[in-house]
Amino acid sequence: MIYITIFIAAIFVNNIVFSQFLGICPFLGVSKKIETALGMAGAVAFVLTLATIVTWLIQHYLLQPLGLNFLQTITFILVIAALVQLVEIVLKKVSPSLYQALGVFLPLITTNCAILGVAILVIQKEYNLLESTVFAFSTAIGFGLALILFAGIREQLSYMKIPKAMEGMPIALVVAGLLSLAFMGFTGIV
Amino acid sequence: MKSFSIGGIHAPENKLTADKATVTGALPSQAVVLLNQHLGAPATPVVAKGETVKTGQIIAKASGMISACIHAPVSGKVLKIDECVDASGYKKPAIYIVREGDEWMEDIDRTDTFVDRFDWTPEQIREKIAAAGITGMGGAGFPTHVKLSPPPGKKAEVLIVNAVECEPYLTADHRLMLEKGREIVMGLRLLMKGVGVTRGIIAIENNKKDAIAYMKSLVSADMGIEVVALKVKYPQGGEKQLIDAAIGRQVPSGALPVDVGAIVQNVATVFAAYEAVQKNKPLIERIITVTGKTLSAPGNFWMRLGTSMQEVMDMAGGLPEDAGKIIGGGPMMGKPLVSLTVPMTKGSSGLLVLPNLEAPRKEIRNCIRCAKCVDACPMGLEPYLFMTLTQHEEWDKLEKERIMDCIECGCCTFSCPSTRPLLDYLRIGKQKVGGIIRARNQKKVG
Amino acid sequence: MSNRSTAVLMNGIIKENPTFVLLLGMCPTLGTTSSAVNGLGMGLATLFVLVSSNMVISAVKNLIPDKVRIPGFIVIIATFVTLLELLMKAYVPSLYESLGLFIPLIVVNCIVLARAESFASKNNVFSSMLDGLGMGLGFTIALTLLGALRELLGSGKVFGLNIFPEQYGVLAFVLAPGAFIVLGYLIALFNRYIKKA
Amino acid sequence: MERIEHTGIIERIDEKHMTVRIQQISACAGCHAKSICSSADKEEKIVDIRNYTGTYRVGQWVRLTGTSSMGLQAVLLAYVLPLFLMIAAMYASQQWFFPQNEGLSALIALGSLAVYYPLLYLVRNSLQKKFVFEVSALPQMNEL
Amino acid sequence: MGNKFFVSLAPHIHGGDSIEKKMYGVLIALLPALAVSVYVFGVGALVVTGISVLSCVLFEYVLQRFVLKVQPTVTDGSAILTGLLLAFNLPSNLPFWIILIGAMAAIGIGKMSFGGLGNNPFNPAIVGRVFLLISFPSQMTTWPNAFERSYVDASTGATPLDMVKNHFGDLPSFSELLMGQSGGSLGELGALALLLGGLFMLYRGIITWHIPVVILLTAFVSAFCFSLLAPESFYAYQTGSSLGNALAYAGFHLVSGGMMLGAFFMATDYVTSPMTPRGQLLYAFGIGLITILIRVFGAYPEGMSFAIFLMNGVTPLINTYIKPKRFGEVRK
Amino acid sequence: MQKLDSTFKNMVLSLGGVTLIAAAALGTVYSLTLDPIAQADVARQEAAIKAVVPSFDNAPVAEQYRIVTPEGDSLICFPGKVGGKLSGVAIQSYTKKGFNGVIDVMVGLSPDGSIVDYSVLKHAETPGLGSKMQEWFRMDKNRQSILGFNPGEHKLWVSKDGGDVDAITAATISSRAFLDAVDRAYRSYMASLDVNIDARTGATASTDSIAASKEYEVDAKSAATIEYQPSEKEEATHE
Amino acid sequence: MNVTLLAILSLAALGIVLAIILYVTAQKFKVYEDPRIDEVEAALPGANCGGCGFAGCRSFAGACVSGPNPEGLFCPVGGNSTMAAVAKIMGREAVEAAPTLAVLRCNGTCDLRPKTNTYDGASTCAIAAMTSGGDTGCSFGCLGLADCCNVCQFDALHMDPVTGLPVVDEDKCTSCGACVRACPKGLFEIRKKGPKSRRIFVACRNMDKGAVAKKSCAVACIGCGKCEKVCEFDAITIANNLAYIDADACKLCRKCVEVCPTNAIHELNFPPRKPKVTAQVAETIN
Ligand SMILES: Cc1cc2nc3c(=O)[nH]c(=O)nc-3n(C[C@H](O)[C@H](O)[C@H](O)COP(=O)(O)O)c2cc1C
Ligand SMILES: Cc1cc2nc3c(=O)[nH]c(=O)nc-3n(C[C@H](O)[C@H](O)[C@H](O)COP(=O)(O)O)c2cc1C
Ligand SMILES: Cc1cc2nc3c(=O)[nH]c(=O)nc-3n(C[C@H](O)[C@H](O)[C@H](O)COP(=O)(O)O)c2cc1C
Ligand SMILES: Cc1cc2nc3c(=O)[nH]c(=O)nc-3n(C[C@H](O)[C@H](O)[C@H](O)CO)c2cc1C
Ligand code: SF4
Ligand code: SF4
Ligand code: SF4
Ligand code: SF4
Ligand code: FES
Repeated sequence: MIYITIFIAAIFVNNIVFSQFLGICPFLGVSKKIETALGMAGAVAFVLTLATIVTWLIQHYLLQPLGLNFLQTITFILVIAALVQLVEIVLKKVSPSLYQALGVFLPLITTNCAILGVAILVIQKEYNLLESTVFAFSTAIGFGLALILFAGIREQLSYMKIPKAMEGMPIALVVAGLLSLAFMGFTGIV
Repeated sequence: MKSFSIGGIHAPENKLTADKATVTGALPSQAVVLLNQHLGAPATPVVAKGETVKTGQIIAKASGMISACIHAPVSGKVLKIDECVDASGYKKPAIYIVREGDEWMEDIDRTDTFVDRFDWTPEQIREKIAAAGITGMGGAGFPTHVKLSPPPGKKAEVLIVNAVECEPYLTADHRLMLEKGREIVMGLRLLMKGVGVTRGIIAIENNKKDAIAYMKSLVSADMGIEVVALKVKYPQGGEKQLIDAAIGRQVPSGALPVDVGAIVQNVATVFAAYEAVQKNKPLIERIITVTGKTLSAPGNFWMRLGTSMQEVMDMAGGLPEDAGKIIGGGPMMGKPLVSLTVPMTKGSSGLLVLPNLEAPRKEIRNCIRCAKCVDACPMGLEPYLFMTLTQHEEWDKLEKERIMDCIECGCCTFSCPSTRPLLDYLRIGKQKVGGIIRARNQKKVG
Repeated sequence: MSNRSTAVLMNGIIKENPTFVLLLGMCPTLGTTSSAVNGLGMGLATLFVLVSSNMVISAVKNLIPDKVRIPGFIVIIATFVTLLELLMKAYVPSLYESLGLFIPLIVVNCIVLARAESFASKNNVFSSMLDGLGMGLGFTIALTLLGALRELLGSGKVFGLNIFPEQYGVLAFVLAPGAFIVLGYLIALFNRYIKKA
Repeated sequence: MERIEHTGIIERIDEKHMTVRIQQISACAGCHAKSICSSADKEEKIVDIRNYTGTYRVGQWVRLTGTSSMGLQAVLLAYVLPLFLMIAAMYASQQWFFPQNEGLSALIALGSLAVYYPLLYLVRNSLQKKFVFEVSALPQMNEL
Repeated sequence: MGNKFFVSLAPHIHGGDSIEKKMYGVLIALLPALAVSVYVFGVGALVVTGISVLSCVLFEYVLQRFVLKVQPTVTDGSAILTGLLLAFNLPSNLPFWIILIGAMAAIGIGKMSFGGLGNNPFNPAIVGRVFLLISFPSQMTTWPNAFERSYVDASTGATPLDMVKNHFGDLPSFSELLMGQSGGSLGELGALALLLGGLFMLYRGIITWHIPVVILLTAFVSAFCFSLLAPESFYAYQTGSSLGNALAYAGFHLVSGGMMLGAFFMATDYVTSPMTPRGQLLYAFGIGLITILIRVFGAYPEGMSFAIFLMNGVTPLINTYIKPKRFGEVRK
Repeated sequence: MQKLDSTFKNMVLSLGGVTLIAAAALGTVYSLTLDPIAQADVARQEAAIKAVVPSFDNAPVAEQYRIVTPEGDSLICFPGKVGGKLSGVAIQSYTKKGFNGVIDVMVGLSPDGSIVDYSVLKHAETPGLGSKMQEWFRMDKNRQSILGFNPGEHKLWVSKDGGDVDAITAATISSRAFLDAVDRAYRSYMASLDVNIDARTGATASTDSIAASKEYEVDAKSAATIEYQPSEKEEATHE
Repeated sequence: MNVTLLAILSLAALGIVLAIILYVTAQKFKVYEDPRIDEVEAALPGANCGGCGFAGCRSFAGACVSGPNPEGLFCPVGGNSTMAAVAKIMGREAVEAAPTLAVLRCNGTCDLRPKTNTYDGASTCAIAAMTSGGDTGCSFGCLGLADCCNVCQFDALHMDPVTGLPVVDEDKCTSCGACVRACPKGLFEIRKKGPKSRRIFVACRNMDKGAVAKKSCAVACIGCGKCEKVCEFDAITIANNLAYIDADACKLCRKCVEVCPTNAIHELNFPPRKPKVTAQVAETIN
């Protein structure tokens, strides 16, 4: 039950983009086309979950026992950066063609607030491992949902004549604002 | 009542001339015979400047697979072979004949007697049709003999006579059925024999009850022909829609009617086939409906091809004062004419004059995404999307959204509450995408 | 100040304003501007990290081989962020509370690393400091402006001072949607009037 | 299906196989902030092309075309499947095998990746057939 | 050459449909409901409607004329409609300045930012309503009682949905709900009058059945299921049997709150709903379900606006992936 | 100076060096700020306590202990004393029933359990609605104020549900939640008295107030095992 | 100090592990990129207009760097100065290309080419061209619906409301060729700029016979051949009733301009002539 609560809350009620304000850069940046958005969503979900598991381990088996909580930020960011590189190396080794197809399709997400943010959040919320994982995964789904909805709207808007001053980022932000307004409807659902 | 299954509209019918018996028009003083009155390669002239020709004499030969012969519609002297502005507004090659008298080729049977000879072989039928230069008279102008010889491996099962005349205003086919019913049935039987099918359907829209009754009275079960009444809905005359309505089969995207076993021919084509086979008469005249709400004497006229639209118009009492737009054909599919100097061709089924009040288009407004165009499209397409994609030059997407399926029926533009010129843009899109596809295919071949 | 210095400084404030032009560091921009004070606080915190990391990086740029450049920079930046965290916790705990998660996230704020990469690693310490200052000020100004505007529209106050009665405040502006919407219009205005000029 | 296009430069050609270097990773290419963005790396990517037709020379600029469905499939194989595997492994371990030991569960979850990717490695040949790019020459000035 | 004819490509005739015909058609369809709310709330209803419509039209005019610098198109009726529908979503005693803010949000943020009619991804009236709801929750959730027919100083009460949500009060009877004799926003009452308007629009071909019917159906079925699954946690009419209770509960949801207004008038907005019938079915299903989810589990007693708002956001995706039935598509 | 080449040795050395220095710097600053941070923490808590407990001359933060709630978890209790005599307690309570998540409230109770004051520590209620609880329940208007209430004698729930307190206009949910938090503090406190007359604090709970808490008897019993937990600094707040 | 020590140890360990990972990554991934590509790209105007025949400025930069021979590589937007800069980066000699410019080969202004119809369709030349030959008698001339102006990225084309023809702004035109591709009537030509920007060309594409052409437009080229005869440098050819002046052969002597009976030949940027001849033509075009 608690997992379902975490799941729903992270996707709808406290959507990472619309109410937590994390991962806004890729949200604004990789949302011009629906298909890239879809791909990005998948990639972020993986990296986010993986990074959360690893940082959770580090926090609970390294930092906390050693009393080095204050090194959280610096350790996490380094670990995440290394992790992403590692995944790249592995993928490249495993199947160069797969790796190529990815590279041509998506940018490499090294770090962004969403990943570091979630890693820190699960520590702050004192989630256990499974809760952390579910939270990370759900957050990523929430991110994907936001991204794909947003990409859909932006793709549609790209064919319309938007007032000059509002073109590009301003109108995208207004759309994001309105979506976040709509998401407020989920308040209290869990 | 049967009809096609997707989309369609019902425009005011305005069949002003439905009960006006056809009148044989005056012979023109000069005939301007365009060399490509059909789809495909223009015909090659076989007469020279100054030569004298007889009515019905061949003056240009088909050049290539898809092409058709052209015959002299009047007798007289070839004035010149030069260019002439046709309905597209551009200059096209044409043979100018100054009429002298009306002297016909001797082998043509000019009488009205009904001939019911039926001992032709299919080859003979097809040859005669090819020799008579018959092309589709329903609009597209596809050489009929080509259509009658389906590509190898494909087999036609049914021949459908397109007598729906779904365009508002036009009544040429309607009158033809009432006046030449017997000949049409005979023509159909000949065509069926020519392609080797045993089933024939004459499809007529329900706003021509008299024609339905009359045609029904002429066919009998042993001919394998049935007359089908269809609900009035535009564009029922579109080949794919008609097949759907008549036999309930949908021609898939990119396929030909024969792929579902059907061949469609316009009634006038069928009549022309009768005349070609039984009377040796090439296609040199046709019925044209001259109409318009403000015309003094609208009517249906037998006119020789090559007659200038000015003279055709004169038959109906001349151009009215308030003429705002002149259309060669019907109001949904017809071509706008820049002037009345344009000559008649094999496909000229109508000449319509819209008064000044109705002629201009309305202001273009934003698309309100009402989906009326989507609902109206008989091909299940999204015209609103095509227009924006064309404006943004997204040819790839247009192709993916199947713009090439558009039959240019105009239902979308007709329905749009924002009076957007959807079809205008669609045509650009089709042209560009078509070009891209052709280039790609060529590359593949080459 | 020399012309060049002014140019470097102004670059960050107007021409390449991180918020209005480059649209970087959007998360703190949106997440911490529910009031002018928070916006200012976040801006200053970022400014601190920008200036100090820019200076240090510019000073040690030759000691770090190219291929470990980025991680090296990250370590330096993260160090300053952690320093900042500790100091804020100790001396301005209430501000630290209200900025919350966004303080550690300064590490991943693109502006910081981007300036390290594209400016500090190529220029001398003084220019790098100026660059950090300019960028930081640009960011601070933008965040404060956004915060003040949202606070004003949302609760009738600016920096906690009542401008009009609170009951007329339009709450949506202090909530999440307001962040996006106000920023959207601010960028539109910026494009229209300032960037052109 | 929508196409993704890249321009790249031919690095090397063997018979029936060539290496093309593309310049900028897809989604970042059009980004206003690419010059200073750190979240996306700007390394160049090398793409191997097999079974191309036509004649090319080293150093020539060519257009690479793939479809975005290809990209999506790649994401599925590289990220989405292992993600689910990882979560499943963790759930199973926590729920059934080692409910008390979180550290172990985490390692098992990570370990599942160590199983997945080698599996992927085994099928790399069929992947190679799946993810193919088309090359086409870019118009040169004199051809215009 | 003489004559100068008009030259343009086929088709040369037009069906005569226009934006105005559609918009004013909807306006007419809304009149019965307006009459009911004036009957129930008196001047309050008129004042709120008047301010809302006027300010929407005014904002649209001013923004087009002076900010966007284009030819104003206020006569097309869409701004009037937005104003009217916005008013229908407000309590009848809302202070005028809040209405002005709502109109500004609807027209300014929701419509004109995107370039006006046809471009907006979200329903402007809903943008206005939700914006106000979030911004002025107390004013927006205190409604005058039925038959408190003044603009100011009406005594306030709960709406039927409130009562159901918070398990208190005497619910108005079904017939009262149908006839509009309950508290709530202007357009929340008189399910029958709204239905009448909806039927008029169906008859005139302004809307098709897909959206309203599926919304009502989905809402009914999902409310019924919830109530049946956990009878004790839902409060509505007591009929004796749990099946009867569930039916009553589901039925209650159909005729209360913004269900009718939303289903017939707001979810059907052309601009923000999907283009194809199949897409519309999916869209309507989403609205019905989300509405009930929010009503049942969410913090807000009413979920219609949010549901439409959210599904507006999904509409572009629906349009991208759900295509009309193509002619000739394989079917046996 | 020439830029270092990217050799393996250089890379490891350089990155190792950078991290070394960084760690040293951080470690130092960490040690230096350890005390100020702890002090800031205490100061913050003390401020909150001061706001809700009349006056004290002891160090409540240092003397904090945990009391068990009827639900089985624990709250932190800060005893305020004047001259060693209990002047009141501040109890850090919470509720999960808020409109938007958890609400933390510091509740000040007099030794007999009546409400002295309260202060909302953390909440995510809607500004302008739920957020009004900071002032609402201490305003002497209608039946809003809960100050001076003895929950044993008053019905500490909203009038809509038949209680003695008027809910915040249009924010009944938040009001219910808030009162739930206050109530939890009260019940836990009373239960702690019930079970164990606290020798440490030197307070003698009046029999009245214990009698008044009869309603909670069942709860109190279930929470009978109270543990004293000399608090540790690290274990600061309840999340 | 315990904590500090621990911190130092763990972080340094982390740092070293990271360094190793990165080292490996770097070995595997980094490819040598010719730094000159960046330099060249920086030297290019960055319009990404495609005028060079490549997909964008960077593609072009790549081609410049990698291509064995610089022939055929020219950025029309940046022109010779840019190419010189590029050549410098590459350590090569710049190949000078004669500066060019777009010219409009139609002179049928509203007053010289009477309307015969009212075009009523969508306002783009592409559709108008599809509908009919245009709303004047000349089916070769400008349709006046500004497709060309809309594609010009450099703001170099504007419709003149009086003449109804687009006007090329000589200072802004980069000869990117977008207009050439956009005009459905093929009215633009990228032409040598000529010394002092002086050019002579036939501002007409009408291929009708003389009489017909003359009837529809007062300044149409009627293919009379007078210019061809008068040209001493064989720069003029006549085909399909239309004269064409080869810019390379033309020596700018201006004789043809004088003899053209319909003023179809334009001369640009010449000093005013002794009164007498066609001052009016020069006006209408500029
Ligand atoms: C939208 C549309 C409407 C058409 N309407 C008719 C019509 O009313 N009558 C007709 O004979 N052909 C009509 N056609 C042409 C038919 O599709 C088809 O070309 C013709 O019936 C074939 O016969 P034909 O070769 O004898 O002309 C229409 C075509 C289209 C695309
Ligand atoms: C993390 C990240 C952030 C990005 N930020 C932006 C951005 O803020 N704005 C932008 O236009 N593109 C940004 N991009 C690039 C976009 O993903 C995308 O490539 C770009 O919008 C081009 O799309 P197009 O090919 O459809 O033009 C970003 C990319 C990444 C990976
Ligand atoms: C945007 C918005 C925010 C709200 N925030 C709160 C809140 O923070 N606390 C609360 O109790 N009710 C809040 N409500 C109101 C609840 O939805 C619900 O209507 C109310 O609590 C019912 O109580 P009432 O009987 O006092 O109106 C909010 C409503 C809206 C529209
Ligand atoms: C059937 C129908 C329903 C409409 N519903 C709404 C509505 O709910 N809200 C609104 O602002 N406008 C509505 N409009 C008007 C118009 O479509 C709307 O203002 C546009 O969204 C503005 O671009 C409606 C129009 C029609 C024809
Ligand atoms: S013209 Fe084409 S798109 Fe429009 S309705 Fe007809 S078939 Fe559909
Ligand atoms: S009919 Fe017109 S307004 Fe409606 S969707 Fe189609 S193009 Fe848009
Ligand atoms: S006028 Fe033509 S060639 Fe010149 S810049 Fe504009 S589009 Fe390019
Ligand atoms: S020059 Fe060509 S593109 Fe330009 S307005 Fe004339 S016809 Fe149109
Ligand atoms: S600041 Fe860039 S993703 Fe958050």
